[in-house]
Amino acid sequence: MQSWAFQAGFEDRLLQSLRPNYRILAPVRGADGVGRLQPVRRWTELSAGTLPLIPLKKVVFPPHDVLWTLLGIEYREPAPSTVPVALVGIAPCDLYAFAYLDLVFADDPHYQRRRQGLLLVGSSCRPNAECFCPPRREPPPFDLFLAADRLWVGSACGEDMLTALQEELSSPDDLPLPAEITDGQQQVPENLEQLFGASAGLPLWREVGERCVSCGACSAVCPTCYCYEMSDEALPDGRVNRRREWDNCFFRNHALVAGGQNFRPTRTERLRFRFEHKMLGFGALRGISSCVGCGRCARACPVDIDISAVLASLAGGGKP
Amino acid sequence: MKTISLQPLTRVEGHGRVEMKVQAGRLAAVRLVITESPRLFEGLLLGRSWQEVPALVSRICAICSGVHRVAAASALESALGLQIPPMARKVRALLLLGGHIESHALHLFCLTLPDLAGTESILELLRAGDRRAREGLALKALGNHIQELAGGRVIHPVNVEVGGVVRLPARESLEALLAELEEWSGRLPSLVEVFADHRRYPPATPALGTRIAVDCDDFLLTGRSLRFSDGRVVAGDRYRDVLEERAVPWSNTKHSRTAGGALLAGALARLENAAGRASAPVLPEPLDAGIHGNNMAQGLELRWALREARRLVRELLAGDADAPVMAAVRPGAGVGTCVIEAPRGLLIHHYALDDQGRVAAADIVTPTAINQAAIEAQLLADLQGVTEETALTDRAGRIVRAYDPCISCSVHVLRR
Amino acid sequence: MTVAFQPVPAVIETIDETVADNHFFTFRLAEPMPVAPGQFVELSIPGVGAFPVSTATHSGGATFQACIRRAGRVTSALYRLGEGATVGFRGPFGQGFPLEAFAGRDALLVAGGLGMAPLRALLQALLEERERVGEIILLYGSRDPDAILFRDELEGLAAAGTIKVRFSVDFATELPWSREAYVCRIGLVTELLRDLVFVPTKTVAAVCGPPSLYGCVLEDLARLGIDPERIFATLERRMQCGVGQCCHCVTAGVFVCRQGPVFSLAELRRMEKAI
Amino acid sequence: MKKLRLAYVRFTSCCGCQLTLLNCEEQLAAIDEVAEVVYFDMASSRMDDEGPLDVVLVEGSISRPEELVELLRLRRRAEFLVAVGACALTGGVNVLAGGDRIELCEGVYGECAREKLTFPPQPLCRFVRVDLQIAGCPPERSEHLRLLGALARGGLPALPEYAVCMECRQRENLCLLLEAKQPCLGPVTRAGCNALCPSFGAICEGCRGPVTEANRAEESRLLLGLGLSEREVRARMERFSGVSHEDH
Ligand SMILES: Cc1cc2nc3c(=O)[nH]c(=O)nc-3n(C[C@H](O)[C@H](O)[C@H](O)COP(=O)(O)OP(=O)(O)OC[C@H]3O[C@@H](n4cnc5c(N)ncnc54)[C@H](O)[C@@H]3O)c2cc1C
Ligand code: SF4
Ligand code: SF4
Ligand code: SF4
Repeated sequence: MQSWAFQAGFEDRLLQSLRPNYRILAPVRGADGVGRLQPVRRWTELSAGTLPLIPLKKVVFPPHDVLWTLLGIEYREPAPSTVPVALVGIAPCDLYAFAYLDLVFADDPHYQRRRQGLLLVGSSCRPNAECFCPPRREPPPFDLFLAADRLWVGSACGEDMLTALQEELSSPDDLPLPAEITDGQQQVPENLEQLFGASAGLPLWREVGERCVSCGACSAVCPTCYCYEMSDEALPDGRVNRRREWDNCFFRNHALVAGGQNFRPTRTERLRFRFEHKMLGFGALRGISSCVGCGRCARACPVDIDISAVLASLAGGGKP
Repeated sequence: MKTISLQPLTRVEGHGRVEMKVQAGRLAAVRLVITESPRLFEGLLLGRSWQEVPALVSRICAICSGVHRVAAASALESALGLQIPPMARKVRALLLLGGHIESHALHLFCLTLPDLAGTESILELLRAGDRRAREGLALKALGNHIQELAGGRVIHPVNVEVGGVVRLPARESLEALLAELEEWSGRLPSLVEVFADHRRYPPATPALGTRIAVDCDDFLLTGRSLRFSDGRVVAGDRYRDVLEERAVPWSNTKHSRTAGGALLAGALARLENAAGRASAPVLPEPLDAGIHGNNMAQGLELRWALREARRLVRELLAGDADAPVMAAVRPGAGVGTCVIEAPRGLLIHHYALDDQGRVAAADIVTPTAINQAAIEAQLLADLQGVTEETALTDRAGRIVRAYDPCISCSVHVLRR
Repeated sequence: MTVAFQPVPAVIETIDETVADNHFFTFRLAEPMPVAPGQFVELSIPGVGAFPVSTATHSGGATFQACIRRAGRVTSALYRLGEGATVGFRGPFGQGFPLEAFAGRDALLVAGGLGMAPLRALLQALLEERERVGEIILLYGSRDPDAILFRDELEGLAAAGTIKVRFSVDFATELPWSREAYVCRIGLVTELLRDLVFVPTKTVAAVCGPPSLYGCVLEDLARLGIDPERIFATLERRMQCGVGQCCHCVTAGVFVCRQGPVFSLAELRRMEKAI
Repeated sequence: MKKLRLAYVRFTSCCGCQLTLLNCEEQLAAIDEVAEVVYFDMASSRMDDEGPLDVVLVEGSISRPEELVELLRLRRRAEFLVAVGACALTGGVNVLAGGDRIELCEGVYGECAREKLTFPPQPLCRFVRVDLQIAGCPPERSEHLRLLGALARGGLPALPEYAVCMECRQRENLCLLLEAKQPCLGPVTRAGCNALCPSFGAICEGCRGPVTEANRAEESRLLLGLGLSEREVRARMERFSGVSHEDH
């Protein structure tokens, strides 16, 4: 992969060159300690490699997205935003999340409309005790990736970005991304599908099921959770908005149908469903784990339910 | 003898009716019957921790929820011997002003304006494109916006706790509010003009009742003592020495009176009692509208409240954003009283806490309970000579409305 | 293909109220939308919501016909709209019944309650090329005689000898009626299977009904000798998007809305908790 | 479109729900377009024509025989009866006044207590079928607007069935329970307010009542873990959960 060395101060000039054409968002840790995606002007404002509490999916798949508005008898698409977004200082796991969502929403016009204009500038991170990235075969999707004093080019668009900044760059080379990004920290058991299939009766699920309060935090903060609910908002002025809203497989009515039949009636079943989705994937994506190892869900869970611990427990025979 | 009854009372907050006994073509007796069910807040507060009180008492009444919450917190702070940080005091004052603006705008434009225009409700006025109705609603929205900023939510604000407030409003929102307030200052006088015109009100006798209001050096909604128009000034915590309460069989609200007879609380009483104070709005003289002068007074107070809110927002902006807003609370025994001005008049909260900080006694006196005797007397006085039945009920409704009564508050008079 | 979220407007053309709370609606669409038997659409009442519904007819797509039960919030709103009201359609979604599997074989259709609606579409498709299939047998259980859907039509087909029909009802105040061409019994639809004469190895079965029906019937059919690859059922799950995104319908990792709702018993056996 | 015939009535409560509708200042004119306000005594002097209603919104709990009679009458008149606010749904804070009601009444009214025939406040669902429950103390303006908008389109709106935390997280707030160690009731409280209080920085006091299948046991454990006494935990969790805790 094409890589260049850069000098001190390059990051700011990169931001400067992006500014005319992009709305630049980057993870910024607020005064309250919460990381959020926020507009930045200078590199020092951003907390590169920090994981914003609500992940990047909100940019391409907002929590409350209007799919259409009905005015009288006329359906209207939401007006596309004119300024494309550049996400800067993004940690590798959050970039990997895009790889997954891109597959899920390959045919989705609302996702694609936002995704196509998106510029991704990755940034290496320092994994901490709560992360557990799996090993990867492929590099994540990105346009540019910055690590220490080198950058990598991941797309034609990224390459274009550099033309104006050529003078700042030196020692071009064909290099892979730094190993710590692709090596990962946690091994996933080979026979996970089998382990999972045989796990239905294990005490593990009952135990976590009893603790879970169905608050939904874990899915809200998960960079690859994408269940949604469609709901209509009709207003007295006659407007109707059909909205796509983040849903959550923990909620009681996720698999409830009219008449009261619930296909996942207990919290235990719903919890197991979530882990099945995370670890094994659904539909055409069966076999692709969507857990990028960011550790957000464990941090956000009020009762300390931790997917990596669940995984370890599964591998170790299912003791809680 | 014939009883003419105005039922239900409409465009007031709460359920009640007016019963008028007509004898030989003359109005002989009037009763304000408050049918609203009592919610027995005393049974609810007794034994509960001091921490729970503010949130619970705000549920006494939605329109006055902010002032109830502030009153409870202040009374408990005085019971616990607490001083709250100055910035917290300002946030609370801003919340009260927001409530004042919202409540007065609601009363004047949604409840009273239809009387002046001869419609059933503000909806007809909006339909007809009435500018005053529209702008009055915008003013009401401004009051709500202030309450939201200072209180965290419009009704039953969450920002006020015993010891201070949870947080300061964000700087950007204060700045935006200031701009909004500036913009209003030009518009307001002409908007409330309609309420200052005494020809728009029915003929009236002078407003009855000894005026009672919180006494303070300047014109404010909070203070330490009570001032009567007969010249008496009484420390707030001695309120029981001067206010008597009497349950009456026909009403779920107890009557408050003073040795001198009926009492009048509210905007009119406030302005009359504060006459001569530097920043007190000045009532026109002579005031030919009787109790309807309360609407005029509310209009004047709106202008005052907007000015005052501007001052407070500037002070909050100038203040230290990192200054503490919550004092540490050491729970214990104590007795505390707060006298405060709700939009519709004097409100008193009084609590005794046991050594664990649990409520041992609670007493709340609300403005409408204070006004009830005056309302009945005023009805009797103003409606003498009115014989036609619809005129009688119509006029009675307007008189009751002039007090801006808050009936859901009134039935929660507590006494233990 | 990109997913379309905007509904195609449609007008309620007629409402047949023969069966209480299971009215038969005909909608006329602004753009044709051919829906194969077993497939479904999402019917929107803008401002209220949307729900999945199967086609009850095999038609060209200029109209859509469905039997819709008044089940909850959105379906009740539909009942409140009258003829002439505008609704919207998204679709068609899912995999329908594999019609080619019926070619040259006998067809055994087992319906419970509202499950008759999608099977009626299948039946129409089979009847369109009647000569391509052998015998067609319909077993149809309802709550009571008044709840039988398409009763006149089915009795007519039976009387003409085009298909064989057997009804069952859970309750009846009078003795069930039976004619030469068809019988009706009191009891569960499964009981109709007991003395049914048919050639299992030559038969393709299609079953549609409430989840409780599947619990007994599907494996019974297999035990009687029908190849599990040729026993089809449609699964009901909560559905919203219809395109394998929203995840409500997922069962054993499978998007029922997309890979189903029609599955063979062989497939269902591989899916944990499908039945 | 035919206008909805609408009434908004109130029983034992604080007026907050009705006031919330009046607080939709900017939308009042639009509301007037879709609804014919047949009865709403707080805002209008129009006399009830006693005719059939498309929808009646009911604020407050039932605590007097007259209120019960009126409620039953409204149920007969209205196609949809919508319970609005904590008092109507569970009894709200009204039910917290435990103890002997007669004694309490006498404490307040002395001699006159006997003439005031009231009983402990009850939620509407004790007496009538409720078609929709709009939670909150008070509920949000947006909920009133969505209700009227959906009714004008022929049906009832969908309401969230999950906990406040879901909304709170989406708003990217600092979690008061986890990070600030404050007794937030978000995990057991039904959403719909867009996490109003935590977004302001104040804990959720649970004013929208318990979410379906609320995990009360686990929430209690969390609150006890913050150092609250059992009595405090109970008091906080009961404030808006009404009399019955049958559902866990
Ligand atoms: C593939 C398929 C075909 C169907 N065909 C028919 C049919 O031909 N006729 C008919 O009457 N019914 C059919 N149903 C069932 C019908 O979709 C439900 O009765 C309907 O969704 C109930 O919606 P509601 O809003 O009235 O009920 P509520 O209980 O208020 O449901 C609220 C929402 O939940 C979802 N939901 C609830 N129940 C179901 C359900 N059973 N299946 C899917 N989503 C549900 C919907 O999005 C619905 O709008 C079918 C369901 C599926 C999955
Ligand atoms: S964050 Fe924890 S408690 Fe909340 S839904 Fe997820 S697993 Fe359950
Ligand atoms: S602050 Fe409260 S509502 Fe928000 S996530 Fe934390 S527990 Fe939930
Ligand atoms: S956050 Fe909690 S207390 Fe605040 S409005 Fe919402 S439900 Fe009520």
